[in-house]
Amino acid sequence: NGGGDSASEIFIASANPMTGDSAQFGDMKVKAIELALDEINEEGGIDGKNVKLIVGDDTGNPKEAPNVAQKFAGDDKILAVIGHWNSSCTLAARGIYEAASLPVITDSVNKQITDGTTPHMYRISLTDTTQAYNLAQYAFNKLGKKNAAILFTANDFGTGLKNDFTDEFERLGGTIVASETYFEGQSKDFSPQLTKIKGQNPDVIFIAGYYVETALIAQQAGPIGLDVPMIGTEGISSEELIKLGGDAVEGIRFAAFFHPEVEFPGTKEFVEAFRSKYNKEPDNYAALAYDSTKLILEGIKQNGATRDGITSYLNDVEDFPGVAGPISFVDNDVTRNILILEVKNGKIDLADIQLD
Amino acid sequence: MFMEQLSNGIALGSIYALTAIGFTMVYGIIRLINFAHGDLYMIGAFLTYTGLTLFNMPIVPSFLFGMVGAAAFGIAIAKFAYSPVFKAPRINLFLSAIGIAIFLENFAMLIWGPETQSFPSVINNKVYSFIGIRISSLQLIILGSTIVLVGILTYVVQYTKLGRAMRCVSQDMDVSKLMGINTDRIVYLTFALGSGLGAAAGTLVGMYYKAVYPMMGFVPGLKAFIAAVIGGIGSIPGAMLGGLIMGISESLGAAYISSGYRDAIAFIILIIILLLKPEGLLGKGIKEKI
Amino acid sequence: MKILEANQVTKAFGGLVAVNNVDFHINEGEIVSLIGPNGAGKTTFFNVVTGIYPPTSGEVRFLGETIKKSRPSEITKLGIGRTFQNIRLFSSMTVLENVMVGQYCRTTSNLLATILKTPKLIREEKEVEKKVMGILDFLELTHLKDEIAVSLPYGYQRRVEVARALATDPTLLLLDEPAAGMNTGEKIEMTNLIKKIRDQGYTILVIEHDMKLVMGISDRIYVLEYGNKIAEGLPKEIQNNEKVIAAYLGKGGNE
Amino acid sequence: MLKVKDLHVYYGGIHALKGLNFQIEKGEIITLIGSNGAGKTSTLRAISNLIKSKGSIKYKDQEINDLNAEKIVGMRLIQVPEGRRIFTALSVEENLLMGAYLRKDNEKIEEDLQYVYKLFPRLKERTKQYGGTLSGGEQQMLAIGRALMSAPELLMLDEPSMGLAPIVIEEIFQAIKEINQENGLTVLLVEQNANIALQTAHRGYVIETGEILFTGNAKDLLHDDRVRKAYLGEE
Amino acid sequence: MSKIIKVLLNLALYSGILYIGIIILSKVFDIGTKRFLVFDEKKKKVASIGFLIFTGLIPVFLSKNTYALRTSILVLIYIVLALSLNFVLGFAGQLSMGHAAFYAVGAYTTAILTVNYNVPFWISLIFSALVAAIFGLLLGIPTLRLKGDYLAITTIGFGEILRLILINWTSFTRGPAGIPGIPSPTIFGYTINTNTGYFYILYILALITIFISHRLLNSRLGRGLIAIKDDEVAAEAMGINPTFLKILAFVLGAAIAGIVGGIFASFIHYVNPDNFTYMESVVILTMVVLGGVGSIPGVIVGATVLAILPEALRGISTYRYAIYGILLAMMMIVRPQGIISMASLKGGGGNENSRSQSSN
Ligand SMILES: Nc1ncnc2c1ncn2[C@@H]1O[C@H](COP(=O)(O)OP(=O)(O)OP(=O)(O)O)[C@@H](O)[C@H]1O
Ligand SMILES: Nc1ncnc2c1ncn2[C@@H]1O[C@H](COP(=O)(O)OP(=O)(O)OP(=O)(O)O)[C@@H](O)[C@H]1O
Ligand SMILES: [Mg+2]
Ligand SMILES: [Mg+2]
Repeated sequence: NGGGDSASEIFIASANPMTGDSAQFGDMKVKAIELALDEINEEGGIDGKNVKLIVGDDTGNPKEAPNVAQKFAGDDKILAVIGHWNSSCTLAARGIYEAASLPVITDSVNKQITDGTTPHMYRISLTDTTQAYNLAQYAFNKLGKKNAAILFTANDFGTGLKNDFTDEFERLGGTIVASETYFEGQSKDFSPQLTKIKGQNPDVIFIAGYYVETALIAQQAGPIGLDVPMIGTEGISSEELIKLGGDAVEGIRFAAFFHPEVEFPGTKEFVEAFRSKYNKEPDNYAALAYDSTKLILEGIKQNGATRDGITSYLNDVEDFPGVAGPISFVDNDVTRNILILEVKNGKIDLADIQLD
Repeated sequence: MFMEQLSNGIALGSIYALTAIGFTMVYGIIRLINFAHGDLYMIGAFLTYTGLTLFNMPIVPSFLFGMVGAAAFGIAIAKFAYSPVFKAPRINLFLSAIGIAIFLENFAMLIWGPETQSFPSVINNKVYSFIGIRISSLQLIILGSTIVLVGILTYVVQYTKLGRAMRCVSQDMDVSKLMGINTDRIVYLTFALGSGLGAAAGTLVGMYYKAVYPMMGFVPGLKAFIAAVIGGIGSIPGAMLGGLIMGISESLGAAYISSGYRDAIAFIILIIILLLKPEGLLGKGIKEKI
Repeated sequence: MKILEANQVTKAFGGLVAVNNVDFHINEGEIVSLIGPNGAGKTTFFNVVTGIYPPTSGEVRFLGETIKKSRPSEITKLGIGRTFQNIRLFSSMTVLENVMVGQYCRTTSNLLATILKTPKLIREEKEVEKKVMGILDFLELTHLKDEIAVSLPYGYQRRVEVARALATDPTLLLLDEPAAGMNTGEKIEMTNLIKKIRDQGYTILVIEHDMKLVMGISDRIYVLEYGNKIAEGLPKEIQNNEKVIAAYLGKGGNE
Repeated sequence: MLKVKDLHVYYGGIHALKGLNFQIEKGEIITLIGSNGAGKTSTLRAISNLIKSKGSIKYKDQEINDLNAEKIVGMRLIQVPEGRRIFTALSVEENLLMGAYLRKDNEKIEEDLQYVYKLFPRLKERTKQYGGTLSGGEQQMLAIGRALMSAPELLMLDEPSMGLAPIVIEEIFQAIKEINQENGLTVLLVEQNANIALQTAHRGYVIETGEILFTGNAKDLLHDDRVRKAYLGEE
Repeated sequence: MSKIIKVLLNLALYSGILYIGIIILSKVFDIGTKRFLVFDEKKKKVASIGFLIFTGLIPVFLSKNTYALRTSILVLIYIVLALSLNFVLGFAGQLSMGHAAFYAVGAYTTAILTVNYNVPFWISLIFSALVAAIFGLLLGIPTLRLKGDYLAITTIGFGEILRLILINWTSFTRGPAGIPGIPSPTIFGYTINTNTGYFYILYILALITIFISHRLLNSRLGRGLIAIKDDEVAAEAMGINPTFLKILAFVLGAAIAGIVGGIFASFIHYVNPDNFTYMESVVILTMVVLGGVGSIPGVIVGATVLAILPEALRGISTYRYAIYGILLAMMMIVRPQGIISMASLKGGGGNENSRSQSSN
């Protein structure tokens, strides 16, 4: 590769953690993007041009992210970027993309990312606030819980969720009996936090974090004698949760944007292709990355291979048929529904009780 | 509640202690802060995991495979990365170790992938409880093996000829040679032992949390360092003491102060202890004769 | 005038009494030697005088004032310079730089002056250099000034140690085995050197095991054994003191 | 017993030994004298293979230039290094036992230990003290004692008299002579104190700037003008 | 299995290339230092001025390539950071592994003052220096009792505690969300918000830092510091008060790191605790050691190489850090004294039978 001259190729880029604590997430995303590109290239590319992916590793660190961004921004052949995964990275890098009018589709959830100052930044996932509100309502109204404990990861994702969940849950009339924190990728032992939470007698635990820690939390809760329902966000929506957590994660409910059985046009084919290519279950991030790629490719098809063309396509797109549901952007934020999933019999299923 | 937190602390502390033993032993003998210790711990856990899942071996051979494999890694590292630097200033050794640590983490990522893998349940982890204290069989195994290892290693280092030779090598390599000590062999042996112990710790912890992943050694490596220093770096019983102190203070700190400052508590204890006793709790401050 | 005076000085390490109730003094312009068997407490006595160890009991008076709980750097400033039994030169520095460090405590430029290179600093640096070059000349080290000090042969390293101590402008100079590791010829040179230094107006206290050197330069001699002072007096007296011969000199001491 | 031929040592750009030649017969005491920086220590370090050297070193008819240092020790070629270099964090007794590291004859070891204590009563008083806190002279005694514990056949001493009290120096050299006479110990003595060295030794070599200047019978050297002038400080 | 072989082959290939690179570079630098050393003062001056002009024109050369220009800004940031650590490590010989903490303090001071209190950038930068200096003073204190490894772990602890405070004290620091929207500085009414502008601000700061290092090194205080590094006991016996000098080194190093932190905050307009992890301290430390502890040109080269290297390796993304690790270990073996060591500047050099062997 690399031999082809650039005029006959089209480049898009993806910036994600490829090494370090969160490398697994970047890995999933890149797999999905490559799947989408393979599909189009097998069909002969766009106007006979192959589409290629350039991967940048931000290591999940906001210090690295701007360097990656600058590299992409300064590279005229790159037309669009998918990423960054960490909100802190997206926040650190967005100014650079903006200055280069380079469209970016991110799945970071921090609400500030789409605060109106960076019109080239699109979010394909829902903000932390939206998720937290919905989950608070779900816990209070649908599950009838009144005393919640929160375990949140000490990054912007976790703290944002914690704050918003607290606000909404208390507004609804519930009580937050405990808020404990931990460090993603570093904390392995949760027994002090869980013991403390147990002392406060919550009737539900909200875990604002990712699947690895959630699996550990669920496993460690049992021996401590803490037996209350747990709910979480899209951050734990992954088959890996079950692999890691085993029996302990039975019954956990969480928000998600994607489930293989919630079928939209193309969902089934995507899931099958992903499985057969990687021998893995696609997760939320994979689905969103796949959809992001498809969106960009469609933009190129329709408006030509330019940054501005893609941007204007994204501004105007309405109900694009994504594998995780139809996509439209309002003020750069996607509009989509939240699914509630549940671990049942060692499988992720749609929960019996859904949000309205 | 307090008793429960205390038992949480002891369980956690014995994990730190187990990790710190190998670390402190290597330090005691080569005066090397083996930053890669945590990563050898990770390699050991991954090798055991590979033995279990890929080669479908039973747990005991897998465990041995992990320990021996990590020991081999340890020897290779000692041979190629550390031995050539022994004569340079100490800080070079220090950085060489950091380089190796970075390498091992990323090497594991290349080989096993970045994601967390679930460690198969091989031991029926029963929970026993009495007077408000809960302890699981794996916690007992970890605590038990820590105590046994501390005993054995202390005996070897303090009272055997081999141990004396190890201590000599730590002080003056040239003169150790003049005593007829095969210093290379001592160094490799030390590393093999330290890495094997690290691997055992990594595997047990992997079993305990049912998870292995490339970055799993980073924090334990650092914690082992702190535990070793609290106890008096180079002192094997000190490593155990330091580990327990850290585990307990973290648990109680997380419970009664704030879980966000949990890791800071370990460091604050470290700093307080060092200011009161600069050579650590059981460390021997051998003053330089002027 | 008594430059240094020790009254009932004791230093114990745990149960081990390294220096025991020693009375001692040295007058201006004297060369006094401190001798005694290995482990008698001579170096320890130096370390007490220079503030490296606080005495367990007793007092040390320098120029009439009691030295109380001072740190070594302050004692050096008061005017006591020393060399070490195990040579301790600054390993990354040249001979010149090593000796210049000696002048540290006699200069005052602060950080701001250093950065701005004030005229005062320039003047000070010039003076330091002049002084240090003088000392190097005096000790015949000038031709080695740009060598890394620790790469020199032993004998020269000892000299650099002496030069460095002289550069602190001491009133009293303490030399701990200045001739150790030297051959006879070099020892003679060192003997002459010490005399020459004294003639410049310094007061000198020497620890040495080489009796030729000791007898050749000392005005008075103190003898320690197991921390106790077992004799003091003129060289002649010491040489014939039965106790000293038995404990220290042996039959060859008279050669 | 030891034959050194055309020995060269380099420290970076410094050519410290420039083709040294000398030899020692079994049962001899040989001394190497020379001024500071002449290359005496370098010679001993090269023989023990603590530093790299070029040339041939034959010990008991075997080429040892490429043998590991510890192998050479195993052949009972023992060195007391310059500057004491005892193990500071080991007790006096542990230091002494380290000398006997390669030995298996436990009874003989105990006997030798007592011999060393007899030779240096000071050490006996301090068996449990850390080596590092001994006085300079005590450390020197320990270094020599440690080497004696190795049951040497050829003992190389690098400035053993440094920092020792006159009476102790006398005792040590007396002891060296005794062991040499009674047990046939071969000795290579490096000394600054040329006087006592030549009085103790059978033969001597004079080394300057990395080369052997001349050699001879110890008695003769003691009266040789060149030696008297340069190393005995006589006009 | 085939995957393992592929990984190993790739690693061998990349490290082989790097190894050859290192060997060639070290030869070049050796010859360079030798040549440079025989220069007389006048030629040295000419060479330095030429170098200054050349480096000063970098933004002009790179005006088209924003990425390269950004990278050169990072290089300048790291040069200043490494030189500031060099005061502590290279001059005073104190092994500090928490240097990123001062950088963080500087960055957060500027961020909080400009964003929350609308303090003008330049004034907040002064505060960055002051606050960081105060922290330097605080961290200097343990060094009075601790040495070597003990000091190292204490400084790591200090850095981590600070980072945890940044994360947990959300009401003040906004915690893990970080502080966005840090403004650009203005000079005479012009707002400096281009890469070129930041380049020159940092360029001047780097020059000042080099200047201070140089003045210090060749002065009474510098000699005092190096004396402490070489032998603290002997230094005391020379009348040097190690307490004072060590703290001075910490305060000075911290203040400069604080300033560069403030500029960094403004440059990326966003600070986040993740910018200042323990690894960041390690990176700075590595630059100093790799370049040559205590040697000013060495530290500059070390910082430059290590700031560019991760960018240069970006192309082999997943192998990048594995290679970085190998390189680090390899450099310590191939060139333990650093790229341009202090000894080589004094005309000495390493050798295989080196001194450290012969002295205890
Ligand atoms: N820091 C210490 N801790 C314990 N014991 C010590 C310490 N320093 C010295 N000693 C002991 O105190 C005694 C006196 O030691 P010192 O060094 O003063 O002897 P010295 O007279 O200088 O002997 P030498 O002539 O051999 O140098 C010795 O027996 C030594 O072992
Ligand atoms: N490690 C080293 N690095 C550089 N030069 C060295 C080293 N060791 C010794 N030299 C040099 O080699 C030469 C011979 O040194 P050596 O130590 O063998 O002399 P020596 O005869 O033992 O002297 P002394 O009587 O002072 O012990 C000297 O010029 C010395 O400076
Ligand atoms: Mg002494
Ligand atoms: Mg010598």
